Amino acid sequence: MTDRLPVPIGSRGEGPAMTAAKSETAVQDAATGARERTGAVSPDRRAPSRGGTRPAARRAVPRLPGAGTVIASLVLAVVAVAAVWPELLALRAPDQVDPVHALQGPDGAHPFGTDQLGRDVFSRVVHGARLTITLGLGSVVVAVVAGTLLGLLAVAGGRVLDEVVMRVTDVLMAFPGLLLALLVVAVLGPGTTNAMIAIGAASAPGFARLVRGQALVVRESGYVQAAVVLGLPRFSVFLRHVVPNSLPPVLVFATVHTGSAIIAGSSLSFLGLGPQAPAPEWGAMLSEGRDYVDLSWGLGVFPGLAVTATVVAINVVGTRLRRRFEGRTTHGEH
Amino acid sequence: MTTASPVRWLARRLLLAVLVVFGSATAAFLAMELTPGDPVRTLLGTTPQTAEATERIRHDLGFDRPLLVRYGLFLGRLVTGDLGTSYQLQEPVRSLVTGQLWSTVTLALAAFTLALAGALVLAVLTAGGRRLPRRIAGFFDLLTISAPAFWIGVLLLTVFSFRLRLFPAAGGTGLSGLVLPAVTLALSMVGTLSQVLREAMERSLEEPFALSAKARGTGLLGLRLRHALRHGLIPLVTLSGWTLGALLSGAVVIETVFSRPGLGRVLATAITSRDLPVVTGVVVVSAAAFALITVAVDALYRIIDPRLREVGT
Amino acid sequence: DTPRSRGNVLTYGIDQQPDCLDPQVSPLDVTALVDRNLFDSLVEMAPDGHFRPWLAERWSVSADGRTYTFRVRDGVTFHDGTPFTAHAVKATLDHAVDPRTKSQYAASLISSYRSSRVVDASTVVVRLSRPDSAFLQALSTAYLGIQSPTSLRENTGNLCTEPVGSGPFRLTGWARNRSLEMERNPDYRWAPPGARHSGPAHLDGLVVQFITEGTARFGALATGQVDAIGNVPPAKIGALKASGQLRHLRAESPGVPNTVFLNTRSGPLADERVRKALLRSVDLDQLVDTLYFGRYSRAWGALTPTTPYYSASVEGRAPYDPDEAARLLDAAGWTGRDSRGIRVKDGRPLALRWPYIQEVHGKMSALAQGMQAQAKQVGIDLRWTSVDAGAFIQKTDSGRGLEMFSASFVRAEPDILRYWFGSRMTIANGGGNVFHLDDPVLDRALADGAAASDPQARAAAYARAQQRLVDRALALPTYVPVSLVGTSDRVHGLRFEPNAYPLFYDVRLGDPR
Amino acid sequence: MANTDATARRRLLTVEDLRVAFPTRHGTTDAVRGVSLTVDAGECLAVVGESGSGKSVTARALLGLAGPGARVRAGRMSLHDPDLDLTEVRGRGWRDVRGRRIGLVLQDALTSLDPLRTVGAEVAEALRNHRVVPRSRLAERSLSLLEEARVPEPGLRARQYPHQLSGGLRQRALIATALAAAPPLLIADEPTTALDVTVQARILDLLAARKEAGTGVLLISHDLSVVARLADRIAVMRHGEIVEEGPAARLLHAPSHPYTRRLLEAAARHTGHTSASGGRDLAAAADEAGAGAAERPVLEVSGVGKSFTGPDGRARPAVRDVSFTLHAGETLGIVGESGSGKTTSAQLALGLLAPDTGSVRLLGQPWSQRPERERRPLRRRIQLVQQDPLGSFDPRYTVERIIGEALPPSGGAPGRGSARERRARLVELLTLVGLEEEMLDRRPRQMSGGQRQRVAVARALAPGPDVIVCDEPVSALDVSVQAQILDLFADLRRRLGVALLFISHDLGVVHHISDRVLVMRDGEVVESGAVGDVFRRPAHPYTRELLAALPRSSPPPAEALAAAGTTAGPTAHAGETAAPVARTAHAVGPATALVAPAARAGDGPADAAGSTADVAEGPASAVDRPAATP
Ligand SMILES: Nc1ncnc2c1ncn2[C@@H]1O[C@H](COP(=O)(O)OP(=O)(O)OP(=O)(O)O)[C@@H](O)[C@H]1O
Ligand SMILES: Nc1ncnc2c1ncn2[C@@H]1O[C@H](COP(=O)(O)OP(=O)(O)OP(=O)(O)O)[C@@H](O)[C@H]1O
Ligand SMILES: [Mg+2]
Ligand SMILES: [Mg+2]
Repeated sequence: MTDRLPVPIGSRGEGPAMTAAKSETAVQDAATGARERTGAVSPDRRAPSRGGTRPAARRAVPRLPGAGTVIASLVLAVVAVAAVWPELLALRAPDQVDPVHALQGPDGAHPFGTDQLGRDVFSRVVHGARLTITLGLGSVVVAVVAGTLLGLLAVAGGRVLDEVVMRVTDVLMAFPGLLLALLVVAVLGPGTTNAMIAIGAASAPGFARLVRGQALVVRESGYVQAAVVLGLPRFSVFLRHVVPNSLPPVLVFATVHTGSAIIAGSSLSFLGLGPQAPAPEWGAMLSEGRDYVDLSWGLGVFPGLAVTATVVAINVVGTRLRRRFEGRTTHGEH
Repeated sequence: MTTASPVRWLARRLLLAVLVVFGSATAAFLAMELTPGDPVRTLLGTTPQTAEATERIRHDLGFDRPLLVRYGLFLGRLVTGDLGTSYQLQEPVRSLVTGQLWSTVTLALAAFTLALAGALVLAVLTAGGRRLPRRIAGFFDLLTISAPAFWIGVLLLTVFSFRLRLFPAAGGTGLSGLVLPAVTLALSMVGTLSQVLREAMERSLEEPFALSAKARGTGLLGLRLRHALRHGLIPLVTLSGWTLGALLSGAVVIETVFSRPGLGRVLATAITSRDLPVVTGVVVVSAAAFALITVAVDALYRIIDPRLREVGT
Repeated sequence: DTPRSRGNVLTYGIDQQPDCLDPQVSPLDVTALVDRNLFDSLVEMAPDGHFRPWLAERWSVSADGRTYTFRVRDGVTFHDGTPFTAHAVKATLDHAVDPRTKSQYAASLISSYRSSRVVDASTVVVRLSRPDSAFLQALSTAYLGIQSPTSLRENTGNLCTEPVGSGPFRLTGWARNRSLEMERNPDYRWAPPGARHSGPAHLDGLVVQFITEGTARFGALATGQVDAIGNVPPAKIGALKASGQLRHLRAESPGVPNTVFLNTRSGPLADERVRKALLRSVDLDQLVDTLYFGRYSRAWGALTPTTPYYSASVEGRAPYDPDEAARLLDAAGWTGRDSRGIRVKDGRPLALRWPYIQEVHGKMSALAQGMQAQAKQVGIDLRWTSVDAGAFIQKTDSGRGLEMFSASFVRAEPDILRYWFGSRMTIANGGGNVFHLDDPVLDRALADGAAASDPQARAAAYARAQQRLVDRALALPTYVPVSLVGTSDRVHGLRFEPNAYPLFYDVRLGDPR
Repeated sequence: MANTDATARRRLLTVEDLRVAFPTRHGTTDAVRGVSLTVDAGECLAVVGESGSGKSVTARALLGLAGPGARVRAGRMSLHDPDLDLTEVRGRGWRDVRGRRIGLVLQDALTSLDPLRTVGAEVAEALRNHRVVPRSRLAERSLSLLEEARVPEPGLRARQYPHQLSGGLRQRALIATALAAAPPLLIADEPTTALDVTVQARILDLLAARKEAGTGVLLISHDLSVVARLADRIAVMRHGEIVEEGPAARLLHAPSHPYTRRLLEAAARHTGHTSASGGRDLAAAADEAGAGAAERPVLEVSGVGKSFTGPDGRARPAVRDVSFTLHAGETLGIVGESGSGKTTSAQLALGLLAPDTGSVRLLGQPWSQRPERERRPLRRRIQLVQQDPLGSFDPRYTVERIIGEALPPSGGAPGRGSARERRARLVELLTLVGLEEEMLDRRPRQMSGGQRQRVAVARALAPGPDVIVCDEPVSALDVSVQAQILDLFADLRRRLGVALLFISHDLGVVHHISDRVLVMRDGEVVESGAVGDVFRRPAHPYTRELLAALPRSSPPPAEALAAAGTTAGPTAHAGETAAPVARTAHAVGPATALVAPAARAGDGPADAAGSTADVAEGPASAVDRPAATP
């Protein structure tokens, strides 16, 4: 979280070997093993095993969604409703102060209690969904777009550009993410959009490496070779085959990454650099409420629970998506 | 071929590390340049100053020179290992950083060791095993991954320090002061580590060689310890490298919540007060730590995976 | 770290930490708090506002108020063994105004200082460029604590980290972000008259521990990790009182209360009616009472009640009155409303930009949000927005891009008003008049107050100034900052100096009583 | 050879009515449905059958390793002497069976040793698990086990990691681990599949030696010709059942079940039993089609060399001074073991790699020396069919787009008007490769392996090339599908007169399809010539070695064949009744199948059983070389 935010965990492209265009399978595995497993299969895997009896293929058979996935989907649905139409759930306006009733514990009128200004914590948590999710998703979008452009540039631009881009990402990755985000906020100023950019920028290098690794694998693939043999121009091969086939795993990883992005956003808010008051971002609520936790416990518990539940749900659903996807790409026979 | 390359390999990696360090310092320098507002006024703080005084300081700090000249001087100093003197604290950055390093390193190592131990135990006990323990461990992983560290910190502090008074509430210097922050940080990492480890172990347990080992009568625990664990170590080492690298440049939020000294907070303060030498100093140190960890990680790969010993770079 | 094991050493938890301990450099409160123990001043300010000898045995002021002659005390030695003489006074004052010192505060305290001349070892003559009735007060602050001339001469690079004074304690260690340690100066025999005892301090040592988080700081006190804390979070006062072993001490800070300074030059607030409406749209009584748990009081004027020459006549002048606020706004032409209920005039919403720096002003965020919510009721949009320090300073330096900003200023001297509101004290001139306020009536009153030496004349002049500020709604004072110190019941004899910083010289650790 | 005295032998294993089912999303898959078998000491029972027929599952079920979620039931499943009812074994109990009572050599030989542990450690693990020897003697015993498994330099090998060993060595080490605790019964699942022909032979020898030593061997393979060498009895599996079982000699000579016969056909084709007759046949056909054009060179490769920079910075030649000429309508085969530079040569020919030395000319024009932009217009004249059909398609594309991309931009009207023409052309191409129009909407994953490769061929044909380079186009396919695709190539060649550069490590396949052949080793061409000549009179020792290593079932005299066909009764255990003798009798046997590859049994002229006698005599041994590490 705090300091975990930077890395879209496990997305450091073809792994620690900072260079290595053609990475060894094991290195690839090291990278992919770190949570992403996006299906970057080493291209030169000979196929000694005929038929589909390799044990790995078994994982491909998608299971029915378990109870966990169902609950997670429900949580996400509630969060989505809160984000889209908070008035439906909230009891009052998120910024309605009522100093007389400040710091009350949870009761009928205030299910989660009130904060130091007498605002209804429940309503603020509900209204906070939009901001928190926007921040999380927005930063992922920033990261994916920037990372993808950078990664594709590296692959498309020839050796020199590739080397340059990779060194730049090395440098960016040597900056711990939260500190990179701090720097970006220092340059751009605090605020929701800038926080989004900051967190996005912090995870963009990871995505760039992921995209690059993926695109390199695709570029070595049989179908790209087939297209070259057909005499298609380089650029159109790149656009038609390399780009579209490099992206899906990245998008899948992005869903899983959304969770960490949300936590990162909340961490930034916690440091006062996220959305502006009185916006009820969950991290900011915890940050502002932390002095009053012993007076109104709801203030310290519910926003945290909201972040945690949302991120758990995103992880569960994202992981499931990822598994399905993996099943499809890496073990295509089924 | 197996033995000739390591030296070259190491040399190349160290060169790259140096490059990365310089790159990071440059990035920090540029970021500080891009930050809005007059750097001299900002570092003088919100208390107003007369124009002459400001100009005088501007001259003293060299801010009246062109950007390129300043960058050149900055690089020059960096090459000689001089990190400069803090504008704000008027103290050599080197001593400032070394002063904070200990606290950062102890916290990072303590938290990391805890997390690693936790992840190893969790993964080794559950990987490829029965459904229920795996589910429970998996849920625990998810929970720790998903709960923001600052929240865990506030909760732990409230319960164990304020209520139960088991641990000092703030900045404790001794072992007891390390417990809560280390546990908080460890909790925020253990889930990811154990998830990655377990997944990798389970993947390797599905490999033919694991089946082979079973076919020669190896039990599940033996299978995990002798075979799967090693395979799990590769992604674990990767992840550990980044985590530790990130930790070594300071855990700003945790340091804040627990009022602990550390590089992270020094850097955060320096960024807001435009204290360029401190910013670049901390960035250089953490980038160097990061780069060295990366080298160490790669070296570890080679130890763990004999196949990589021959691959080079 | 049990309290017993610390022996006769007091540990004090504080949220801020000094950047530089050279008193002439740093403007921070915490520097004054720490340096008061390390440095002595020429004069001491008594609670009633008059000045008593300290390192200066006596002094005289010339008729034109521009020459001060100090006769300094014998037998004082600095921590480094250097004897204290008139040379030290000159060295310190020259050091304060030397541009190389990069003084962020002390130099501006004695902006009237021109030069010093050492007549003999015990006599120094100080020349001012203008009469300055605040000069002695300035000298009484820790920011003009006298430094060892040897140290000033030879230790130039390390003045921040190795300050050498003559105070009751001397610095033994400073671990940044963690703590700062001082030990008793055994030779100390020159306590000011206001002290309760003479000779060395009772405590063997003093540790200042930096604990930024309010809750953690209180927790540290409650668990016995520290003996006393500053800035007790108001929310914890209840818990503090409930605990049998803890005490709390309180002193209102002198100077300018926490005040929202208003852009009187451009934007909506250039209209006096809008300013008055703003003042009446916020229920500060209720907000301050709720948010600070009854520990702080709201401020009515531009000086706090404990400041010398505070005029109580301003109290109650601009009470919470949303109806009146609405009438004033209507009159000013802000009659339209947008979808959020914000008033509109000529298609522009009544939005007041109020930037702040998280690290500096973050603690008043709750109050700002309360004001924001209340102002919204009458249709004013307060845009309380966090910005980077660089951007904030850029705005305040130029006076553009903002309608309000808040600040408070601790100084037991009414002349501080000139710093903020004097027409000459613009930023470029090293003052705090961000919005180039130019009110001749106010200027006159402030000039009179500064020049007069007769207390009654001063009181009259400053009363006029304070009233003028309220009448024209030139600022929005919010609350009176309070120095809230919590201690364990082992701590005895803790007092506040005039600027409301706690003094440790007289403190004794003993059995609970 | 026959197991006449089977009853006298000690019985090791009895399995009756073994059933294994896997629950899946669509209900359960019955992988094994009522298999019965026995194995005696010193006997080899071979289980053969196509991929997915349940061979491996049967084997694994015997060790309780059928798979997670597998439901295993059996009428009887027991080990003898001492008796142990395997159906009663639970949990930890299996650990005493695995390795101790039954040794299992898993199918994926190349990946069945832990890549992160030394070979010695893997062998020692088996010893340690069953406390065969005291700790102090583990190392020593490991070495002797490796030695028994005929691993040369066991001391060195034990310290090496699997990736440092060649496939054959790995397989032998794996066998050593399986034999470590001296189990009386050894199950070897496809022990030779992933291996080069030269290595195959030695593994089979090793197993034969174990058999001689009294170990019962359950050998699993999809390849009848491999098992022929070792098996005493053969059981043929299909769809989870044993369709035919009997003594090896009888089964090979007189199979009674049609499925068995198909397997035999495929096997025969696969191993290229007969002389060059097939090739000559096709060549003749091509001559007829191509008439005079035959001598026009379309692809001229002269003296090309290519090196790759290794990780240590040293250049390693992959191809050295390779020259050949491909004439219009001709098929040139390239054979050679893995890593010999076949693919690199192909890529050089295709202009996908630039040669370091030498040059390539296409259709009489310079090819390799030109920049890619100038090459592009000519690219359509030389096409590629790759080894892995699935990987050669963009997974997002439908067949229509896949082949459509390869069609030349429609000439006359560039607008939409040509859409119908294009589609007609696509259908035409599909028809040419034997696919229906409905395939156009399929995506790669929705087709079988054979269909995919047909689409790949159609794509290669679409631009109307003069040359098609086929890089291992059938080695990813099932034996039976292989035959179809090879037939397709032969057919196309006859009809279109395209020149083929046909690369394979499989001598049989190359023999079958080529006019001329190039034998490569270590990046160099060691021998070349007309396919018949090279196969009959190999000049280079390496070629001889390759040929000698071909597994073979003893070719039955034609009379014997006929006799077997008529006399052999149905011996199949399960389900299927034996096919009527009359239908199978008249043209059975590998030889027949070879001659008319395209045809179902019965179509071809029953010519030419005349034979591989000379092939059989090669230098029978050569030492394994460790696989070159990249
Ligand atoms: N763990 C499993 N879960 C589900 N189905 C399985 C599992 N293992 C094998 N099968 C299925 O059982 C059938 C038989 O598989 P098996 O591995 O025994 O085939 P095989 O005869 O060994 O084939 P090959 O020659 O390809 O190795 C196949 O359809 C396969 O997909
Ligand atoms: N891109 C490359 N970079 C480095 N070395 C390569 C590259 N491609 C091939 N090689 C090496 O060149 C040699 C010849 O490889 P090539 O792929 O041509 O062999 P092959 O005969 O096709 O083998 P296989 O039957 O296994 O496909 C091998 O040693 C291989 O490791
Ligand atoms: Mg099998
Ligand atoms: Mg090849």
